[in-house]
Amino acid sequence: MNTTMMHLSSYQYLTDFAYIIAIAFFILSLKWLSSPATARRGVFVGEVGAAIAVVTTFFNPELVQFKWILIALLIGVIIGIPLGLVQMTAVPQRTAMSHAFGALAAAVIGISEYYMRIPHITKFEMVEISLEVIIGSLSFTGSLIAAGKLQEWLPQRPMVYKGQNYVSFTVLGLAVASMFVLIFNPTTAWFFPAMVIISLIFGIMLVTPIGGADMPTVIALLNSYVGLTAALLGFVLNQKVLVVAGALDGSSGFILAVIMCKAMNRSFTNVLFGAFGQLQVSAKGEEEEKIVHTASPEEAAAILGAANTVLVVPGYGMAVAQAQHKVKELYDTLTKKGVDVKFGIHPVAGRMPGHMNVLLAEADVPYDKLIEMDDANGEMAQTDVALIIGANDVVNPSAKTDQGSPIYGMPIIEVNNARTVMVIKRSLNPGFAGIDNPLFYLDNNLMLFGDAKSFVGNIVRELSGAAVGA
Amino acid sequence: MNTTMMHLSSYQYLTDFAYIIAIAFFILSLKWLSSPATARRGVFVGEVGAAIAVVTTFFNPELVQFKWILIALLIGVIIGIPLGLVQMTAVPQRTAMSHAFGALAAAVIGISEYYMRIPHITKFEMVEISLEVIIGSLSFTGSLIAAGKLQEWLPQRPMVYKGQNYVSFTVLGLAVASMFVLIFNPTTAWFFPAMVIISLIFGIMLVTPIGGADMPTVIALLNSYVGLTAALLGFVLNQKVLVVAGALDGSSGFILAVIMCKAMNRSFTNVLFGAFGQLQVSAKGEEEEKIVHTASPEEAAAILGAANTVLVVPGYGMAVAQAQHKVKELYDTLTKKGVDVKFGIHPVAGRMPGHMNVLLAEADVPYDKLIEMDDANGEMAQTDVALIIGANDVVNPSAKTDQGSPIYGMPIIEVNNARTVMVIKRSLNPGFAGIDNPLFYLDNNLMLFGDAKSFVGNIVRELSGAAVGA
Amino acid sequence: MPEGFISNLYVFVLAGFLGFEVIRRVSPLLHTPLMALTNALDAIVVVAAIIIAGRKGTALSEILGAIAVAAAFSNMVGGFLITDRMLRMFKLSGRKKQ
Amino acid sequence: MPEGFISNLYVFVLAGFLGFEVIRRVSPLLHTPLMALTNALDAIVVVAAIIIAGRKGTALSEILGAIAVAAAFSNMVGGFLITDRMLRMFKLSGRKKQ
Ligand SMILES: NC(=O)c1ccc[n+]([C@@H]2O[C@H](COP(=O)([O-])OP(=O)(O)OC[C@H]3O[C@@H](n4cnc5c(N)ncnc54)[C@H](OP(=O)(O)O)[C@@H]3O)[C@@H](O)[C@H]2O)c1
Ligand SMILES: NC(=O)c1ccc[n+]([C@@H]2O[C@H](COP(=O)([O-])OP(=O)(O)OC[C@H]3O[C@@H](n4cnc5c(N)ncnc54)[C@H](OP(=O)(O)O)[C@@H]3O)[C@@H](O)[C@H]2O)c1
Repeated sequence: MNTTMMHLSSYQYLTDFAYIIAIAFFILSLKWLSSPATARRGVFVGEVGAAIAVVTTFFNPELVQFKWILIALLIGVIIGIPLGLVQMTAVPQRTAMSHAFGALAAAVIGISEYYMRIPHITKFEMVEISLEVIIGSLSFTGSLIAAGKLQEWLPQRPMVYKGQNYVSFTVLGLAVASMFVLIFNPTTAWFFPAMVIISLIFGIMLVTPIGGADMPTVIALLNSYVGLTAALLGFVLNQKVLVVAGALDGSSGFILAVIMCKAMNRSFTNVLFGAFGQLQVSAKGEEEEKIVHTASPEEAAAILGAANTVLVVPGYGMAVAQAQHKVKELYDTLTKKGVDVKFGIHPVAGRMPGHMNVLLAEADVPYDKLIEMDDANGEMAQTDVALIIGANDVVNPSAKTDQGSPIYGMPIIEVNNARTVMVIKRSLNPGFAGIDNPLFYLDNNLMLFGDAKSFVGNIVRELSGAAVGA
Repeated sequence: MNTTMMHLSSYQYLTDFAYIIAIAFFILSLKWLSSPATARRGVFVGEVGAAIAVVTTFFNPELVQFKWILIALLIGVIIGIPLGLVQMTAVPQRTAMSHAFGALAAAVIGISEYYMRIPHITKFEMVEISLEVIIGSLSFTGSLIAAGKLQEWLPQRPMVYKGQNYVSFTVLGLAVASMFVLIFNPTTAWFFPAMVIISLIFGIMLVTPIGGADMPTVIALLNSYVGLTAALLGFVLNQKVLVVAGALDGSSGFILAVIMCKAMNRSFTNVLFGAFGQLQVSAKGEEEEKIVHTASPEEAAAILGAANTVLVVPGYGMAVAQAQHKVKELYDTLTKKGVDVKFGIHPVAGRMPGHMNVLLAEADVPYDKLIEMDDANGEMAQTDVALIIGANDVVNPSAKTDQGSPIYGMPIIEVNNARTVMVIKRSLNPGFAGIDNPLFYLDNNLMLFGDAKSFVGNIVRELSGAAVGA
Repeated sequence: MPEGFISNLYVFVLAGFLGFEVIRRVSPLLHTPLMALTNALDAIVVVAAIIIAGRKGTALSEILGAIAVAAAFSNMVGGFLITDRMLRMFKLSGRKKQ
Repeated sequence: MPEGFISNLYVFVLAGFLGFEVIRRVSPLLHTPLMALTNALDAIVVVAAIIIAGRKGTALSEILGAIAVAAAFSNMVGGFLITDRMLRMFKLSGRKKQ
């Protein structure tokens, strides 16, 4: 008995130090992610930190059986590797799935702790465990629904009915009420599973009404919930490594959500309860005949070939069409001709933060050619051609000019200030925000109607053909 | 007894929360110091945090007598207010004094803890207390010596003798040896006072040999030691508020020391053990006749009045001469004439980080006119006149060109690239680094010999007189 | 209040501030890898899961523990893997070097 | 190891990283006030000094505690005072406003 105690306490110091080292490595990992030059070193140091923590845990003298652990780890590897190898276009739903897994892990540990501790559980512990389990459970189902919407297994459109918010909050109220019952009578046993189930249902009700296009913000918010759950679990288990990792993860999700909301000029409440994209009161009353100029791939190629500076503004359409590799070919062809090509990346272009950067990096576009919105706007006056590829809202000038527009005040890439503007998309249909884009009717704008991938491919063929012909 | 226990434990929660709030406020305080626009809010929130912590402490049920506390607080106010009202030129020595006070407070608490705890003291506690007391004591005397040198009560020059570093480290070794004796026999009582006294002596020996001009770096390093002492005291007393405040203070001092060393292109070791400024092997061998152009206040005023853009580069001489108010008059006069005047601030101009900024701010020069070295160098080609006021090393072009120079590699403000350069100083004597400045012999350079304050005053009079006359 | 609550609160407050400072500096270029990486780091809950799954306990706690181990570890493996894959794709143009 | 050592170590590591991040961002314009402010914040050791001075103890501990209170509190008062004085001096030029 006494040797076990000794064993335990010296092991305890070992873990404590190992976990502190892991935490220091995690922080360095995030610090080094600040720039692409050091980011891979960041991942490496994060892996080392995680490995140190996991390996040390295996020597815990409390562990009496390893069979299930090893099987579970094996399952983790079997699920994790495919999740690490998904296509870049599937990254949003993959992220949602990993939030679901993270929330699941934290929630079931909380549940297990409850059953281990009753009936000797203090009120304070009961509060901690209940909060942890409620947030973990709702994040689990919420993330599953988000993943389903992004994978298009579930309808993308916001699904709402009248009085929905009241119903949802009543359900949440029930979960909180169960918590209070449990605090004063922790052993009224069926209240605990009830609380879990109600929370699971609430997660579904929270995310289902939100439109598929708002999922990125929802995912970032769920990310911060998952982090919060891990931190709460750290409080429950008195494990500081979880508190730190959870707080880091939580602040990351929160910051990303804030960045997205700011870039869309919307509030959290509006994202969560606004059912955006549903009731688009488009101001179509004053439908005048507007003139749209169009151009063919040959004409577009001629204009691009004659330019000195080209700014490409990619958007969600490029992702849908998987056009990034063709865009890279266009970049190569123009660069070879001596045209200076840059990419203006709007913070919410596409459907997740950094979406365009990852796709273009996948296609081998050098990242020093990807410039942020403000820099792009600064160079706009010197830009000969702005080529918009499948973007819409992020270049909509009514965000600057039309006070009545739902996106009024959202910062945009002001391509209308370039000498010539060309827009590749399939139609005049609106984008995510569901509103008309006056850019399309400007005199210096040419519409290039067609699928992004094939249209860009045609331009490249024209440019190369011309080069060969010449 | 039981009520006291209750009392104690509920008080404990109160303090814990109060201290956590104080810490959060301290962090905000430092965050808001990042820009002048929010900095005063930062001080306010820091004061609120400190007040919360101090007031809460007064309700500690362990406190049995208040008389000494109140008297001591009163003494603190009586000493603190004058220390808060010193002249801006006395800020370096004031800072050194406050490090001495901080180190003293932490060291005596450590000493008192030792005597409270013996003979029931574990090895681990003994290590913590000894380290805390050693670092605190040496920082105390070290800071006093630094203050004495800066106030010129002690000789500024580096005082060295052969084998000095060996002697110093033997003394430090003695302190560490006493610590080891105490770890194994904590009650061999006279070893503890011996350790304290040896540490006090070591602090004197550490700082005395360092030249007065290197004091700023030493002060920043002592700052980080004082922070470390406070953090160690937090470990001894298991008081996390001290751990956090100490770590913040310590990292601040450390970062400032690193910035200074980088800007001087020197290493810590060189500052601490190099006795810089002592043996200047000036390469005076190739003493050729060099031509120096000079100018009178009238001529200088005419050149300045005719310029479109003027960059003023202030240095230590401006501080010595207390010329900042005259410099402000010059700024006003020239600005009224439509001349664009900016101030190029080198990171180690003067004798402490931010020295020039504080002096010029004191004289009401708007801080958006104070630009950093890199920006100043970027604008140099468009600068008509660079006016150097009591600076020398920070504009010495041999840092760029002369590989043999002791300051080679140190970044400088490249005033030699301005159209005309004018240097106000009393002679051709070298500055802090003790080396000659080839700038003075350039063809586009004019020396304005004289005291900074009176010379600038004369220029102002000329300019205003001319204005009145015109 | 349970053991360690106050020190956990200190740690939470400090880590929250720190996360805020560090993550605010992450280049927008890398926001997608950031989400993947924080996911992988958060999967450190696996260390708690291992103990729940492996220590003496009820059948329920062993099963729940094993579920948690599998879920968290799949995040850890998958998260690091995809982050590194994404970052490998970011390249500078030939001319410039950092 | 004494009570709380590990949690203090966590706090120390996190506060060190945080200090590094926050202080690196302080404008060089304000490096002198920064030194004064961190001094004032560090003077929070006064709370420990008050307890040493006021609790039941030996004459020695009371005297040492009182010295510590006076030294630390003078730093707190003087540090905040001079920081604020310095910062009050920093003004923008008439034309620009932030
Ligand atoms: N990035 C984020 O994190 C995030 C998060 C939440 C919300 N959002 C929102 O998402 C929007 C993003 O703006 P965005 O400009 O990138 O996209 P967008 O405004 O949604 O517009 C995308 C455009 O691409 C076109 N398109 C679709 N498939 C195409 C194909 N195969 N070939 C060519 N074009 C195609 C569509 O026009 P056609 O149908 O005519 O082809 C559509 O108008 C913003 O409103 C933003 O607020 C972004
Ligand atoms: N700022 C910091 O934190 C810090 C810390 C450590 C070391 N240092 C060192 O300090 C130096 C600072 O450079 P610096 O260019 O500011 O100063 P400096 O190189 O020391 O030169 C100051 C010059 O001012 C002149 N001067 C002195 N009194 C004057 C008066 N009353 N009127 C007019 N001129 C007067 C002196 O020349 P005359 O005798 O001919 O008049 C002297 O050459 C650097 O070498 C730096 O590395 C700075």
